[in-house]
Amino acid sequence: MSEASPVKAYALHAGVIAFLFVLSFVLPAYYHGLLARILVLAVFAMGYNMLFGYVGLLSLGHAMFFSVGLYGAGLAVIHLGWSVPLAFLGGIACGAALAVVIGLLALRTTGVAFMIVTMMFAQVFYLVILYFASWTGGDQGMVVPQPARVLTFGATSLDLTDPTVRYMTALVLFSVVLLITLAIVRSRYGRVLVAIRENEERTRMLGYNTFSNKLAAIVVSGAICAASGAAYALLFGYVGSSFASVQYSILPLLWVLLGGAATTLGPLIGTLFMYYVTDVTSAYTSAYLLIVGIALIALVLFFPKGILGSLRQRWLGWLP
Amino acid sequence: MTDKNGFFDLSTTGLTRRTALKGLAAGAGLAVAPGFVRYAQAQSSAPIKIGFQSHRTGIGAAYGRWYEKTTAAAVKAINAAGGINGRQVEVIIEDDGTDPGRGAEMVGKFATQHKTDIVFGTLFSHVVIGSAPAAGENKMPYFVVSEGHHVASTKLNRYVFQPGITDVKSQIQSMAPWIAGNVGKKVTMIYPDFAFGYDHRDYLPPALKAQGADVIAQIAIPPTESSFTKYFPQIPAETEVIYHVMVGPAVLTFVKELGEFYGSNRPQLFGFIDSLEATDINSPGLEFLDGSHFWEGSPRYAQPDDSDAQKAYRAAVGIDDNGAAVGDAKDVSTAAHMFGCWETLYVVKKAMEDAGYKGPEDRAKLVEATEALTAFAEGPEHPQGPKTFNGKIHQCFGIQNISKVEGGKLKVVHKTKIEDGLYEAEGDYTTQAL
Amino acid sequence: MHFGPHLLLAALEGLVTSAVLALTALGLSLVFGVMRVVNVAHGEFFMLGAVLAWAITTAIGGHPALGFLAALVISPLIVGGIALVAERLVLRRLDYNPEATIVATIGMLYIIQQLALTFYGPEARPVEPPFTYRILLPWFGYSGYKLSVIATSALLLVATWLVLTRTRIGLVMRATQYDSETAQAFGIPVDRVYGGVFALGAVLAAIAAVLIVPISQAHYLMGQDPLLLSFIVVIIGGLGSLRGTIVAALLIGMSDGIISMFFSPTLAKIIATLLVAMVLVFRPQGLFGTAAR
Amino acid sequence: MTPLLTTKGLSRDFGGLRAVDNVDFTLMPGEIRAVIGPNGAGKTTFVSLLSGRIRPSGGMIVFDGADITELPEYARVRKGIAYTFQITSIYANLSVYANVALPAQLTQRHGHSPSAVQGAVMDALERVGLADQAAMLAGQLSYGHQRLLEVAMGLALKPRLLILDEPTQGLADSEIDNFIALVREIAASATVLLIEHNMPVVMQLADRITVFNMGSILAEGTPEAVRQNAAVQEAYLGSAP
Repeated sequence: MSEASPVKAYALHAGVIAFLFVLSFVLPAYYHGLLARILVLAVFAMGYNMLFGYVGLLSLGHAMFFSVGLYGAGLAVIHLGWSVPLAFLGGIACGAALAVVIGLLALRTTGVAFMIVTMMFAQVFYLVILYFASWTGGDQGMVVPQPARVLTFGATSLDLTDPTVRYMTALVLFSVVLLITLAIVRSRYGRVLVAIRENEERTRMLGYNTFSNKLAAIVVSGAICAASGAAYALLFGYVGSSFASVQYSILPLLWVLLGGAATTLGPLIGTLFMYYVTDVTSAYTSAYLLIVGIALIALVLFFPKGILGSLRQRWLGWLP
Repeated sequence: MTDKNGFFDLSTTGLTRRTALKGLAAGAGLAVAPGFVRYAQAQSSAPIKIGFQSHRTGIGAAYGRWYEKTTAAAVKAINAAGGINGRQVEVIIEDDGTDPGRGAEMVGKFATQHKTDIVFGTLFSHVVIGSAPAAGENKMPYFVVSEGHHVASTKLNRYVFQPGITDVKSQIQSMAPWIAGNVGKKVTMIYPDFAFGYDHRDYLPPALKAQGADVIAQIAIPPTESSFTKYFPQIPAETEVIYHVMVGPAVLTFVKELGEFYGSNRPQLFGFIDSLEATDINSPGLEFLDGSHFWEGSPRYAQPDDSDAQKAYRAAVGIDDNGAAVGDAKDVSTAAHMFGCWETLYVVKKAMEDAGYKGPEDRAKLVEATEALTAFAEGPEHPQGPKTFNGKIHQCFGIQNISKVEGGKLKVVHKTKIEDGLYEAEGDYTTQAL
Repeated sequence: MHFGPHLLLAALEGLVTSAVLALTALGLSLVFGVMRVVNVAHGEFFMLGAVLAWAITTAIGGHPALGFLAALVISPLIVGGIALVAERLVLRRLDYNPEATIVATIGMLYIIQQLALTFYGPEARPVEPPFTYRILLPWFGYSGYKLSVIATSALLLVATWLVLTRTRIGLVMRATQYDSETAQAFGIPVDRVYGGVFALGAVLAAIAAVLIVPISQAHYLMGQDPLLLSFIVVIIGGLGSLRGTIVAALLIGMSDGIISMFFSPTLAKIIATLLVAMVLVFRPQGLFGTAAR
Repeated sequence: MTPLLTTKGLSRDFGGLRAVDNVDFTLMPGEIRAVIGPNGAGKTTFVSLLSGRIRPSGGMIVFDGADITELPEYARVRKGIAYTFQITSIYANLSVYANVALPAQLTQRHGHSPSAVQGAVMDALERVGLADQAAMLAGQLSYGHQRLLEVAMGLALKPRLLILDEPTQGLADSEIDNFIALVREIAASATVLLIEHNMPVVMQLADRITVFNMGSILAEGTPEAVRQNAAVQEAYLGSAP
């Protein structure tokens, strides 16, 4: 199965990226702007999926990785005057560093304890943001000044606040992370991660250091989520503590479960679907949370493997 | 590739469906969404569309509802008097969930989907700050009714205005002389441990110092706290005044527990009514507040010396003499803040008329026209009182009320002067490009 | 205030927090222990209990004690009934799969919260305590009702303990918790036990909420903090350990009050959360549990 | 010739119970060694200590001249000690191919080409006769085939020592014959340590037999010698049902 039809898989991914590229020219302004945001958040979901979908580690604290990237990049611009690329890399580095620390501690636990420990570390991170309000802006957050949000290449400069530039930047980030995910999933390392999810002890007895592999997965996951957060700060110009709250730890879980855990495109589909449902229902009733709630229950009752997971199970076995 | 089309169909069908609905609405004159308030379209010209960013869900929901009521009343009054530039006003409401991320999305939605002329009405500071970049990027005039100091701090951008309600820094500054002169000179502050509280933490001590009074203790309480008694021992015994500014659903508990702690033998109390907005002052447990003082932006209870404008405003919004909804005495309004929605809309009207505003292409002119305003006279358009407006920092300054709790009502005992609350501008938005 | 009275006050406050927390967490712990279900909607059952208490006391009127007692009985029953329906309609059909139930209970959380917002409204509404008696200590006054909450909660915990250890129902529950397959083989209707336990968990949360609502008002978002704290208590106390849950509730409740005597409250919360996380990392079975099976 | 594996004073306690008691054991390269003994004699604990699944309470283990007592299990696997589980422990949700690819890619890490991994996987699957089922989900295999898959996973590690824990348990007689042939073939390239209850299998395969009883080695020798050993007979007849 895993060796089957790589051509089809690559073609599909290239097709999705091409399709998203074309969409930039045909979508009306509102959906264009919304999709740029969804692409950035889908990266967050992909980072989450790396750990939850492929390694089977259910974290309830990924808001901290998203927001460490958000603050890492945002505060570097606000307080240190860093340029956009430097701040972006800084955000990712913060995410990777935090992930190493959290991984070393949290991986001592498994199952429900892992869920709760990650949730508590995220809570600590959230409170730390509030505690250092003079630096972070506390619960109000801070604006990343518009003039600083420019990508400069020699003589040319790209204004990240321009809708097309923003969309294309988001698409580049999304595509790179999507292809990285695909490469990891199809690699030897990806096979080890899935093996850990399926049967950790057996994997150790086949010669793999499962702890270091899981740690590496957390770092990759944390770095991807931080990249999403950093991009969010730089593209949308706001850093705030609400992105570190429990809600933002649950959201990627929902997106991934909806789209299909352990599928490369599932995170995008899930994020898209969730935004779509919210957007449509909120136009008709302010009680859209009710409909989101019902949709969630219906999905787990009737499509327990998520949208792509169910497709893969029934028809498209080759889907990566 | 069929599967790919399959899942992207989601957005495309949605798109066509929405577009179709929009067409239907425009064609048949139907209201398709709640909050899509429509008025008889007598004019030949299209209505002016105001995007209302409302806290319908999330922690701000109690405020959002009254902000909507006041806005609806103001729009009704404006339309009845001929609208703005002869065009009717239409309000389109989107819920931001009291979340900054979603707030920014909604500003984008107003700009690109609803194509509103302005965005208006945000209360919670973090939503304002989170949405401000989106307003600036979309070059969308964004009129907030938040009372935070964020607009006047000039940390946001040229498209963000707060012309309908005085900011908290000014409010605090104008309270200090009265507190020092009438209540006591040794003040202990109790405030929420987040940005709203920090404004009080930072601005009150210097303001009191200037009046010869002192803050002798500052007690910050986390916003999620649901019980407060354990903090009270930190109040120094020599305290003459407890200055409290708690907000959120647990404030009633705060006052009740303070009552249990002190009994009748308490220091003087001075509070910001933010604590008890939308809450009946006669709720069980609040007897303890009798005789204490509150800041009020606009008085909740009808006062004997109310102007005709104030009376007309109260009638239009539908609140009775006790500040509750007409017909439902339990539904207490957020009177101290919501007047800002009314007044802001009239500022928008004035600025649009000054600018000769025709449509979104004139948004820059609207910004400049707003910045050119300097004062608003008391009257039906500004029932809370006269105000000055500083176009460089996009902030208005008005009088403040100090009310005493007497016999289960709030009675205004002092009105500050506008000058009491003026401070040095921290920057200048007008130097920014449009 | 001097250190001694300050400590006394912090301890009293801690006890009230602990008492309510113990009941709430016990509900979560039972569901968690017996069914292996992480009920994210547990806090919403708590909220529902408080909101219903407001509705019931308002409807009955008269002397506050009358309405309160009615609420104390009726509100948990309604909440339990709702939980039972949710369990039958959703959780059972998911076969109690851990991940699916998390998503489903998140869905329930949204639904219950939205319904409360729609029908009850966004305001915080007070419920009058059944009696108002202020106990006057030399250094400060204290609410008599709060002390009665501690006592009531203690009584209910003892009652629950008796049911769990001394009755057939308790035996059946413990057998199911220990090994549901074997229990099934011995003729225990595991399916019905699950339904009952889920309802019981919700009932305990609702009782806790009715007790606390005269102290801190009913509000549609009030379920979030109890959920988080209950999780912490259940984990620290060890899965399905009644004694552990109570000791952990005491520990968390008291430390919350006492740590905040020495540090700024936010810093106190950071330290406390970090400490609990470290306990979990280095003693994942909880402080009082035995190693996981 | 130097021994492939030796243990000195190897012990393991569980609570108050001494499951493995001061065992000195030597295994020569290339042999097929069977470990037998009554239930509870400590056989599985002993091989678990060798593979590193559990830690010894005392004593040392030397593999190929190096002390591996403190090495974690995955490092021992990389040194060439492969272990197949007594209770089948395959990845039921993955394909048969993926099950074997995991160990195969470990030994092919320097070849690094996907085709090298593929070759190693198919080679291992052909040796156990599962090549045709490569695309199936492992969980859908019959029990006997799952046992063979276990062995294939061990083979793909290209071990120097393959530990088989009751490999014929649950196999049909016809499958056992094939299995005996398979182990003989494996023994050409690896040392085999076999825990087995099925005496005919042991007698056919083993070069030498080690008999465990009560956590210690009761006897050791050629099949013939062990069969004649009075102590062994007593242990078996005394405890066997």
